[in-house]
Amino acid sequence: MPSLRSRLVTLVGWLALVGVIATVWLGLFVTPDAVGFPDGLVRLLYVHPPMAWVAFVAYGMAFLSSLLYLWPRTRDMRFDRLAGASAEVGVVFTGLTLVTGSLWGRPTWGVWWTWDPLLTTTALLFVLYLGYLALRRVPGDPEAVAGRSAIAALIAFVDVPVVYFSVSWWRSLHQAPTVDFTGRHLYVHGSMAWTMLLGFVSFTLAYAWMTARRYRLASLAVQQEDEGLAHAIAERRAEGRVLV
Amino acid sequence: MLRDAALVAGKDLRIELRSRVALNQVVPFAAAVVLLFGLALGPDRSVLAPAAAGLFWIAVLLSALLATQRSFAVESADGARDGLRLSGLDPAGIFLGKVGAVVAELLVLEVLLAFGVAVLYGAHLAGALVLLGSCLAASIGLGAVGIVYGAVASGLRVRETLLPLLILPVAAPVLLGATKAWDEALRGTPSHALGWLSLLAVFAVVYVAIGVVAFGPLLEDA
Amino acid sequence: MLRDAALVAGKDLRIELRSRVALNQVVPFAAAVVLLFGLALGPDRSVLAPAAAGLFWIAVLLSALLATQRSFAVESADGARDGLRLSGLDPAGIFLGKVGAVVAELLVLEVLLAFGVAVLYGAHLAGALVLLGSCLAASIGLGAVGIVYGAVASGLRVRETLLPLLILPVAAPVLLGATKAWDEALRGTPSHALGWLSLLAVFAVVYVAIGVVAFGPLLEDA
Amino acid sequence: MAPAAVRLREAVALAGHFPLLAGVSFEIDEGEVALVRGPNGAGKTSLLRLCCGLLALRSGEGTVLGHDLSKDRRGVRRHVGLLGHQSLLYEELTVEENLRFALRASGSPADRAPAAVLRLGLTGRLGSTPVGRLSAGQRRRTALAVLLARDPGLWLLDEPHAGLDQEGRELLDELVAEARARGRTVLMCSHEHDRAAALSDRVIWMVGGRIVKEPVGVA
Amino acid sequence: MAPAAVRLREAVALAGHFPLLAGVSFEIDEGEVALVRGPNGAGKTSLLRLCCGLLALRSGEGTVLGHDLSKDRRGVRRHVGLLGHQSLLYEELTVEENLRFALRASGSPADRAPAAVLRLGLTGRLGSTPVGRLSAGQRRRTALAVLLARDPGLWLLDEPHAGLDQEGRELLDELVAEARARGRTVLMCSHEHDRAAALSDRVIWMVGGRIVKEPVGVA
Ligand code: HEM
Ligand SMILES: Nc1ncnc2c1ncn2[C@@H]1O[C@H](COP(=O)(O)OP(=O)(O)OP(=O)(O)O)[C@@H](O)[C@H]1O
Ligand SMILES: Nc1ncnc2c1ncn2[C@@H]1O[C@H](COP(=O)(O)OP(=O)(O)OP(=O)(O)O)[C@@H](O)[C@H]1O
Ligand SMILES: [Mg+2]
Ligand SMILES: [Mg+2]
Repeated sequence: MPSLRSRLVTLVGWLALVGVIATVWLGLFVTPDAVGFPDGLVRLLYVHPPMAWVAFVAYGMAFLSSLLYLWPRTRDMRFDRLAGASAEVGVVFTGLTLVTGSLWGRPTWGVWWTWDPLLTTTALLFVLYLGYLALRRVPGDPEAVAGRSAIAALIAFVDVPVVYFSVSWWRSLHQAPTVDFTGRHLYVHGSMAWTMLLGFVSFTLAYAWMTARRYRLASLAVQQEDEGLAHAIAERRAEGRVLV
Repeated sequence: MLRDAALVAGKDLRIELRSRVALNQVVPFAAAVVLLFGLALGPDRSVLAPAAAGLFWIAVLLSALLATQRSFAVESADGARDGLRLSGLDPAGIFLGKVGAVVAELLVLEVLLAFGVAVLYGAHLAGALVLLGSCLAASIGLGAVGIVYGAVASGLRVRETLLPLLILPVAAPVLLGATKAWDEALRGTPSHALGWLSLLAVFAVVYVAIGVVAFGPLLEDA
Repeated sequence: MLRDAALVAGKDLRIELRSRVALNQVVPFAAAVVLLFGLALGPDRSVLAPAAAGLFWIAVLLSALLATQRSFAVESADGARDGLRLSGLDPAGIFLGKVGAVVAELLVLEVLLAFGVAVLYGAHLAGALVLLGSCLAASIGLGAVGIVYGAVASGLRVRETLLPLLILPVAAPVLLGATKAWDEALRGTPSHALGWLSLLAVFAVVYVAIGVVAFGPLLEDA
Repeated sequence: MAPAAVRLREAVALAGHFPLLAGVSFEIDEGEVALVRGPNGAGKTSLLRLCCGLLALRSGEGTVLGHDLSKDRRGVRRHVGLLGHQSLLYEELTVEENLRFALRASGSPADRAPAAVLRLGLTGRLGSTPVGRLSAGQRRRTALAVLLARDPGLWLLDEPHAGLDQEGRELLDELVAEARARGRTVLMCSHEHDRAAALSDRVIWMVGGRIVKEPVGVA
Repeated sequence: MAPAAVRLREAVALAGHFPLLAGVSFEIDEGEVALVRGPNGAGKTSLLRLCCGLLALRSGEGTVLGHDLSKDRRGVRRHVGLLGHQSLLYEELTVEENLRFALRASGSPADRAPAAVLRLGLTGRLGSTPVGRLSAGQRRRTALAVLLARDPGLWLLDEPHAGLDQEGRELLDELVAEARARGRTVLMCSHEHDRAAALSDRVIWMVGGRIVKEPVGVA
């Protein structure tokens, strides 16, 4: 009999799936074309910003759970697992943001990539959390790994707002360089607004589902280890006998 | 805590004075970075002139990386973590002491390296203040991040490769802020640099604060 | 000699496959270098577009540095030189084996990193051949220089700082040649790149030759 | 009743998934000299590392000189000295500088340094030699000098005789006996059983990460 | 007359300006087991490092198994095996992989590995453990297994007993005796004189980087 929690996760998964399908359908067939965008490319509006948003949410969650892990009263390995799971999903969505952004940039700007500060810092964020994941993968005592990863997550996340502030600052100083986020001045109305909202909600649900699944997987691995531990201890305690 | 910091900084600087690694190896390395990368990015002046500040700060960033690695290499090699943990010193003190030593080394490096750049571009006095201020703030920020991650990576067999990967992306705001501040100062509009300068200061404060708080758990956790 | 080289390369690559350091740490590091330079040099396209090849090769150069450090870190840490000397292997074989392993790692890195660049600039097929050729030649050159100096620095307490200083200036011609070759290839004039390509090939041959000859005395001398 | 200097209850410590210590319980009284014996890989070094707070307790309980091993590892470390396989000295600094730094770092009076240096025969040229240039035994002597000068409440000695010459071994025995007379507790592991057993009040046998009553096999 | 396995004449070796060896002359015949004794810092480790070609001869002459120490250090190294303070193994590779690599590198038949592993008790879990995770004694045993499998003409043992447990010590003694029976030459230094002297044909006393007739002080 699946537990209440796992049923909830399954429900969230289905909702996310339906939501994403609905977003795509609305985006492709219902919402109008916008002026200034070559054939229907505005439709990326319904997936690209939600993906970027989800990435931030994921990193924020990794930050929060790392903080909770480090705080002595709430120290718990579950927060460590949550941080890892969330950061992993965040990296996936940062990657998707980069890909959809590039796909969008090619027709709108004529290039796949440009050294716009926002783009560059998004890519840096991607690498930053790849580093965090690499650190997590370095083997060691679980608590030691959790401790150092948590601190790395703190530092990494402090970077996120700083980078984004400095980017807006940069813009105000320089005026927008050769690149202009046309989309930012887009007048969003009616069905477009609803579709965008739906996009945000369903991608957030997708995030929740993925993180929960990843967390569950990590928990299972730990559980397996814990069960293995009794065996390992028994084996270790028997070492002497073998030696005789 | 401050007594411990002074003790650690004194020890690190004494080792540095004796081995002269910063002066004989890191400074030439920084110079090589500026020259080489200038070359690689094109001998075209139109490319290089606006990029001078950027190059300078990249060289500083890479040198900070080396200084951090060195800072943990002088701790008893593979036993660095064990040694620091058994020393009985206050972790926050260790952190501040090591940051202090690295910042001192970086400042010397920056002065030497900047001398050339500043002379070439004839910065004004007001500019010089901004240059100095951003050097100080940026060095503290880099030093703090470096020492925290240095402790994270110390004792791991993969530290040579892990440490650069960890430090580089996090240092991006410092690089950005310092480059911009220098840009403005060199261009003769130091007042525009104040925003960037405060960004650097915020950054330095935040990272030093994180380091002071986090260094304990970092060393404690087995 | 070749048997020894295969043995050493096999051992190094086996360690690499087990630890995945090159893939999980060096590749993201290279990406971080590219991005940071992009940030430091400013969003101005006129600066960056012609510098793309330079950026790529700077990232490769710094990654080669890490790969070299790693290549000697996996030898028995402080005893790296002693271990290699007592192994009974032909020094030239050790050299070729270690270079082979580093080159293999660098090539993987370059393919991953170049993929982006090549797509971004839509290089032609003729260009692709030049790109590949220069990757191969430059990697061999960088690997050879790196391993020679890695052996020089191995066992020294200051290797973390000395090695970058030694490698950087010597790698300058490789950096320059590879950047030029890529520039031409990306600009759609691969035929102009042939001169640079042969420069790279000459360097690779010369450095490998020096390494094969010098590695023995280098290890011998206490 | 005097409080136990070291008290472990079902202590488990892991390295990855491997149980270094698989449930260890014992007590050492203050002022006692205890010798841990057992075959290679028994977990002796792990036990000492646990007792100085370098290894985390995965389950079970432990106190060292009244400090809890799970909650107050810093407190533990301040009152414990380890002479381990690695000497944990600064290679670039001289013997005297190392000693001075260690004493100041642990808040011990600096005037104990000269006596310790003298006692271990590290005067003259050796005193001003960077530790990186010392021979294995001289380095060991330096680490021992640091321990002697700090004179912590609990001495943890991991194969202390290794590397020391004949005179050094006798000196070590004297130092342990004197520490005992001063009321210090000593927990030591050694494969030189004759010498070490003569020093000790008690022998603890280990094998397979746990404590056994009797020697097992040819330990 | 059988050729001397090791022959040194007024050998001087430096570290910087410091004379590690200040004029050492002696001969060891093939098949002999010689023990070097002396206080810490006497130059024993330096002597062994000279004999395996890791340390350069500054002046004087030396041959090892017929190879000249100044001209043919590679030749020397191929026929010599060192068990030193550092184990010189690859931490990331397992015991078996290390052994296989060492054998292939020195051109010895690979089929000797299983016997050596078995002899040193490194079978089962230990055989497939990365060397970086072994205990001090297990690591030492691995280094010894490499030496045994290579079975070079000259065995250089630098405090070989250190870190080995009781059984390991006895095993080492057996291995040395067997090597001697096979005609190998052994040059060893050790502070465990009783055990080491029982193994040896001859004792060489050192102090201050040179050889002395009689023990000086409490060496
Ligand atoms: C590789 C290229 C791109 C990357 C890495 C990227 C990244 C991002 C990120 C991180 C955000 C969230 C920023 C924020 O909320 O402040 C975002 C939002 C957005 N992006 Fe992109 N983007 C890329 C290309 C594009 C292109 C080509 C367009 C359209 C022409 C575009 C349109 C938008 C819009 C409309 C938003 C939402 C506006 C907002 O919330 O401020 N992006 N993008
Ligand atoms: N690089 C160096 N510079 C100066 N002196 C050195 C250097 N290396 C070693 N020494 C000195 O050389 C002497 C001999 O060292 P060696 O390691 O050979 O001694 P040993 O007989 O093996 O001693 P132990 O019994 O302690 O192992 C020591 O006094 C040491 O201080
Ligand atoms: N990181 C690790 N992963 C797995 N096993 C480990 C690890 N570290 C140590 N071990 C194992 O733990 C066991 C105990 O090691 P420990 O160093 O405590 O032994 P010891 O009693 O000190 O042995 P010795 O007499 O050889 O010094 C050994 O079998 C070793 O292989
Ligand atoms: Mg041990
Ligand atoms: Mg010695």
